Amino acid sequence: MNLLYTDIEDDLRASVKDLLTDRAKAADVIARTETTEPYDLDLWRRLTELGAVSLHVPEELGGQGASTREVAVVMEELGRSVAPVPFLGSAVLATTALLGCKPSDEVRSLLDAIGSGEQIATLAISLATAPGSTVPDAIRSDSGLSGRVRSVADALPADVLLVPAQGGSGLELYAVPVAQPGVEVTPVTSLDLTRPVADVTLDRATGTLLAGPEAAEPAVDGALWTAAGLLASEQLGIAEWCLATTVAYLKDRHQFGRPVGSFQALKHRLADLWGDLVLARAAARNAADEPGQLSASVAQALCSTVALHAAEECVQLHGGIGMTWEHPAHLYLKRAKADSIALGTAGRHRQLLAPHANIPA
Amino acid sequence: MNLLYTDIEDDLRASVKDLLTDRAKAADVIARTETTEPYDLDLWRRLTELGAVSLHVPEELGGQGASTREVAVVMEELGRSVAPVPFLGSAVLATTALLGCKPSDEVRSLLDAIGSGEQIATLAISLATAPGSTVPDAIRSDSGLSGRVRSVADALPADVLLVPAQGGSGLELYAVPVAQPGVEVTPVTSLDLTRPVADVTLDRATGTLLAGPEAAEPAVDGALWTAAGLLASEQLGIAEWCLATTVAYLKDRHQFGRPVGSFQALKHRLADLWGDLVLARAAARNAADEPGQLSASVAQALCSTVALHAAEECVQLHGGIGMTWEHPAHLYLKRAKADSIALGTAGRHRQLLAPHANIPA
Amino acid sequence: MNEAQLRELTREFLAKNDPTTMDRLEFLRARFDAGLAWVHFPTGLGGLDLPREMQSVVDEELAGTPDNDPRRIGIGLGMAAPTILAFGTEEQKQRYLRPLWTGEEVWCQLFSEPGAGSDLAALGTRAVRDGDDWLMTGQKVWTSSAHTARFAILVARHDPDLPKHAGLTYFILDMTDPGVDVRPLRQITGEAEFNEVFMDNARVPDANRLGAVGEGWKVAQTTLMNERVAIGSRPAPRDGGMSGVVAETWRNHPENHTPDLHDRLLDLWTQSEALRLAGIRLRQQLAAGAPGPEGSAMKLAFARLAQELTGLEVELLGDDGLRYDDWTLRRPDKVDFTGREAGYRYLRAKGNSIEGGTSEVLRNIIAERVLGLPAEPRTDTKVAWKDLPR
Amino acid sequence: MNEAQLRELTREFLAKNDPTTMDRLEFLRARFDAGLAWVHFPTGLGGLDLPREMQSVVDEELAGTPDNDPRRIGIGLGMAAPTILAFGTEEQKQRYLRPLWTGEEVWCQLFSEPGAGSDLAALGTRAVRDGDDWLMTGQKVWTSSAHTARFAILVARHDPDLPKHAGLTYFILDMTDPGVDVRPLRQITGEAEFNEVFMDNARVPDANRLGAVGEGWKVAQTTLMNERVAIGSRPAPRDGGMSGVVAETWRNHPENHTPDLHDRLLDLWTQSEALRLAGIRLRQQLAAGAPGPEGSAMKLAFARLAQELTGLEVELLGDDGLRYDDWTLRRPDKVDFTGREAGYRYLRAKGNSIEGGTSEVLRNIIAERVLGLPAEPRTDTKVAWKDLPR
Repeated sequence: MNLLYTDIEDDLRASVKDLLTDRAKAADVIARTETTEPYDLDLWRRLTELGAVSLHVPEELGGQGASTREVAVVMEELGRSVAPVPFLGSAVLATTALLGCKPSDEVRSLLDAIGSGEQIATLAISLATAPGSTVPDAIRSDSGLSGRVRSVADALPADVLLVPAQGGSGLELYAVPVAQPGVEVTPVTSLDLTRPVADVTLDRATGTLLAGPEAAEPAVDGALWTAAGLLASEQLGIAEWCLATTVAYLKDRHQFGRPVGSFQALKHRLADLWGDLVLARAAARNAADEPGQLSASVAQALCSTVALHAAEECVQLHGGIGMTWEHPAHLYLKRAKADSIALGTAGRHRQLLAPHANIPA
Repeated sequence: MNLLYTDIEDDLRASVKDLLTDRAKAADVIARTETTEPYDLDLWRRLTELGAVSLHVPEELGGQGASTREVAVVMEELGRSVAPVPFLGSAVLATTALLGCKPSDEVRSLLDAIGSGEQIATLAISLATAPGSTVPDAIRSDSGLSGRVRSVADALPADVLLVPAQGGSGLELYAVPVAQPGVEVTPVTSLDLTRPVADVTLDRATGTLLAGPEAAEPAVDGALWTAAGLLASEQLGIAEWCLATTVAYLKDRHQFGRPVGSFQALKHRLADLWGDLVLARAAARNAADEPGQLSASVAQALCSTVALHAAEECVQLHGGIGMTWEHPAHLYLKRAKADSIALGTAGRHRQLLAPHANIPA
Repeated sequence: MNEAQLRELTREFLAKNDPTTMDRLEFLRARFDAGLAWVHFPTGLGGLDLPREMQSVVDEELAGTPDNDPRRIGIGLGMAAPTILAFGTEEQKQRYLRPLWTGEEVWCQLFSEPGAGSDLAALGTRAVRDGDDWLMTGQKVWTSSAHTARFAILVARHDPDLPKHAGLTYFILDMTDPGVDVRPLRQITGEAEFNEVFMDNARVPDANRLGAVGEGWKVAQTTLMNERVAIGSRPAPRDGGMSGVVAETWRNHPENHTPDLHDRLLDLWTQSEALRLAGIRLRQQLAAGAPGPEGSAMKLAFARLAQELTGLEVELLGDDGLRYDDWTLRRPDKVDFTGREAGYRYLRAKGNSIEGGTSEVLRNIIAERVLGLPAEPRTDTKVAWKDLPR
Repeated sequence: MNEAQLRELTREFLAKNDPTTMDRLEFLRARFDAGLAWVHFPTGLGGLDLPREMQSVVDEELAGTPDNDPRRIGIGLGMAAPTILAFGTEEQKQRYLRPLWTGEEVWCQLFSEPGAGSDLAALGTRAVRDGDDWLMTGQKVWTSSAHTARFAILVARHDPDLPKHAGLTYFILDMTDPGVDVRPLRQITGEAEFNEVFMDNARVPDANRLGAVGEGWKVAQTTLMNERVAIGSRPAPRDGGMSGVVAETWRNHPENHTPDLHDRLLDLWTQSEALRLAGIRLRQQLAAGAPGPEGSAMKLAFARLAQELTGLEVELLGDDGLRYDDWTLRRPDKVDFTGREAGYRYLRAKGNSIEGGTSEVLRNIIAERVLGLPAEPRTDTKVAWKDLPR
């Protein structure tokens, strides 16, 4: 078990951070949210050039041969910048689901295309789905793929959807190109401005079978577990931004002739928040280092709450300015709130921990 | 609905407060806890002389003809002083159970004896019992009363036990004199030093039937509901003492050349506590004014938590001194903790509120 | 005048002024002139010098008649009017109170500034004397109704060399002055309930000064005290507030029920019920002539519960909680928690612990004024305003 | 010396000193003399001038041999020893460290006073020079082991006319001095883990001064820093701490399970697991030579979780939660959370947020030293101690 950051991870973080500092400035991110291009695909291309989009893909499958530890570092930085890129959908959910399939030619070529940025993919499942539950079967595969999935993350810029569909003898997983008449991706006005969800409707769409009943369910559920564990790192990044930004503001802002940050009640709240972050960081690193149900649920139950609390404190302690559209705090609040629903709420994950903790209801 | 205190109630409070200020000084209360006489029966006699022990007993049954509103005022003051008297057992639980029975000669003479202080009574049921649940049937009435009840409040000084017992055709309620071979009241080392519990063992004891199957269950359950509602006023008194004592201490105590009470983090915690008390007072008064399941559960769910939180803050904000045996804070902590279990925890009462709030599980 | 007499008077008024045939505004003006606008105001200024509680008699009798849309003109009614009454000259009272009450002239409040929020007395908008006038220059923020207002109550600094509280003066500003520029201030909800107001040598006749030069802080205290009262004493039926809204969402989404949400919702419902009871109790105290400081506790609890309840609602919605109804920049007249969806309620409720005094400042006030805890050492009250660190 | 060489040395020592035949104390003395007591101490003082981490090699090799009962002499090992090492004269080091480590001489710490808890530098115990000696007069409190201790580390005020931090000097006090009176201090648990210590002209030779006159605050900082490190870095297996105890109680009482207790327990279990992981992470940081301030967060979380878990346990016990095991005034050698019942754990845990620095002081430290937030205005650091308000 290694809960620290390796030198390689520090280097990776530095590259990603450089890029984001340069290309995902708060004012630009806010401005983009109301344009017709909510995703920054140019930034996405640059991330793929860094190799950041295929980190936990083995080298023999064309990836970087790293692990979820490195993916987590990227997630932290993306959380810290709330950059509008389809990382969760394409590099985490879709990629991990593909890694759970038999490495057929289709799987290999899709992994290649995703990692290179040539194609963007996502898993066509509601972002609110908790791992460990039965994979929803909104789509059926008899006579073409048909059905509707709501609130899919990163579907808007996707070229390919990985669609779990109910077939005659169980769940199947298909790769479905978006550019066909039977596929409709409807934008949804989303709480999270920088990772909007979309609804996916399939009407006798065609797709390539990636996994049959024996492999589809574990591939999809495994992707959800991995994503839940990694989401904790994004939440850590969000919380760190919120704490750092609030501390900086309170050092600078004066009221009553003193820096506001010298008022003890606020100091204690920030100290508590910092303390929460110490625990959250350990939990998030553990989920990245030893991916699994226990580590993911501990990390989600904790980091989900800590990120939301940090964002709420950030807004409150900024006073009026934190309530404005022009200050970026709201982007983090909205992301943190959406993340607290994504891939299982903290309450669901606590319930999922009951058997691990041997604490039956 | 009147949530204020009437002039009559203010007068009653003043008399009780005078008495308690005089006869229940903290150091004496602490000293008594480890003697062989944990109850102050002389103080009890004086309370009966004030008429404080038969307040909600109608005049035609020899009582003061007041209501639970006045009982609640006495509970507040007893909470504020943690005086070791059997008020909850004798004046609330036993008296209310008797008021729920048909006013037979036995019932009338028991009410007389309790109100005058000639006899002390309690309801032989675990103090941890929540109202609204099935009354436990630990005692059976075939061939004498036999069985065992654990953790009975105010059983130690009791002359008479009101015993719910399972008879052939349902629950019955008996008056059982303690002074007989078949009754054993075993002292229990209790968390609450000023209202210790005791275990009651009956072995073919004799008693007078007060209510048969048609009336016993509602009489006992009604007593539990009333007691739960009134306990909220005791909890209010506890919380008020804890806040006032902490505020006074922090004004006086200096650290870093300043009164500790000028430190903002502590000020904010005390302000929040005061805010909790505003809500708790409204809820407790409502339970006293309109006794019932809804008002009692709201009051218990709230005041139970507020009193415990106030006592915990009191100990913490007194620093080291609050951790000592010689400072009375621990008496309030222990009472508040025991009260948080007594007559249903806050969590149980929240569940009991679900149908009233139309919030099904 | 006793209650029965007031009731009689009101009925006579209604007999003479038939709202079904009369022009709405004429009816309101007549009501004002009859002293039935706010009976606790002086006779001749819309009132009858009666106790405030007796207003309910009038309101009962006039129920169903055209009203002055109090939510639209809340700042005028709740803040400007009591201040003008307390500090205005006779001319000011005669000029402003009637159209204020009838709603013909909307008022707004120019207090907060980007650099002076909780620390209102630090404000920097300058008032420079120019003959019989004053010239105002500065920036105000969080101004609701500024875009519909005809007048503003304004606190400005007439002397930066005095200590912060001493250098303030209070004015009535004509919002149509060319030196006034109102810009929408967009919030995290997407809409712009509030405005920023920029003043560049906006002109105010000295006759529109409220209170003496240098008395601005004292006058502003009167205004703010009335704001707190207004917020703290709202009545509500059980489940009439946010707890009812969220309980309804709960009932509509059984598929998302979990034990933890159930317990949290019941907890918040219980606290909301206690808050409602505390409101009833406070109104009973007021009726008994024994007002207390409980309104501050209620504002704290209201903000906290609104935030926790709406947060729970969004979480409870799961899939739907990821959605939002509308980010369009709109300029609503009034806040509407129930006309929008859960995400809006959640975001808007964040303002509840900031607007009308932050929860942090409220805790200071409770600690010092209610509990009597000692103030923190102050370093900013004796020095000239211009020398303060900022 | 590398790891392998140290392991070899330890094995040689063990070959020469057979603990199964040797007197326990003789064995410990020999171990000290061999430099295997604390390898990061200097050669000749029980150590070998090695990095602290290498102690684990020795401990592995000597596992199962008689130890010095570290919990009984924790204050000596954790606080007195590093301070003596840092500030002691050669004579002091030679005289005190060996019997301290072997446990022949128990140490206690005389810092806190009734009037100086969080504000340690305000302490008032007087040290008055008397020829080659000092005479100590004052009252100390919260002293564990005072009744078993031979020596105490003591901070006292040699000059009340200096500002509070400047007037302090640090001493070693012989607890058998007739001027020293130790009285048990009973806690809310019923027992007396701690003592009050009264000094009435207790005599300390100037040779037992640690550090220069007036350097007491600086020396005390060294002591306290070591206390914080000691508390923050305890290792624990999953469920090895309070969460495991309470989870076991949960499993044993299915009759009292409710949804709210279940969710709360799972929440506390989760946080405890994260705290355990944070401990592992902190030890990895230390091993990597990059210590951080995370120990403070862990102490805060430890106290909070211990309190919430034990509070939940008592509630969960229902009927049994109304009971207590024993109120007798006892004088335990060490705290034992698991040897007692739930009520004891609940009450004892209240001390976790007070002892070793209150949670409030810890939050100040985190805010200022970790987050770099500005200090509050101070009024007590420049004036003479005797003129401070108290």
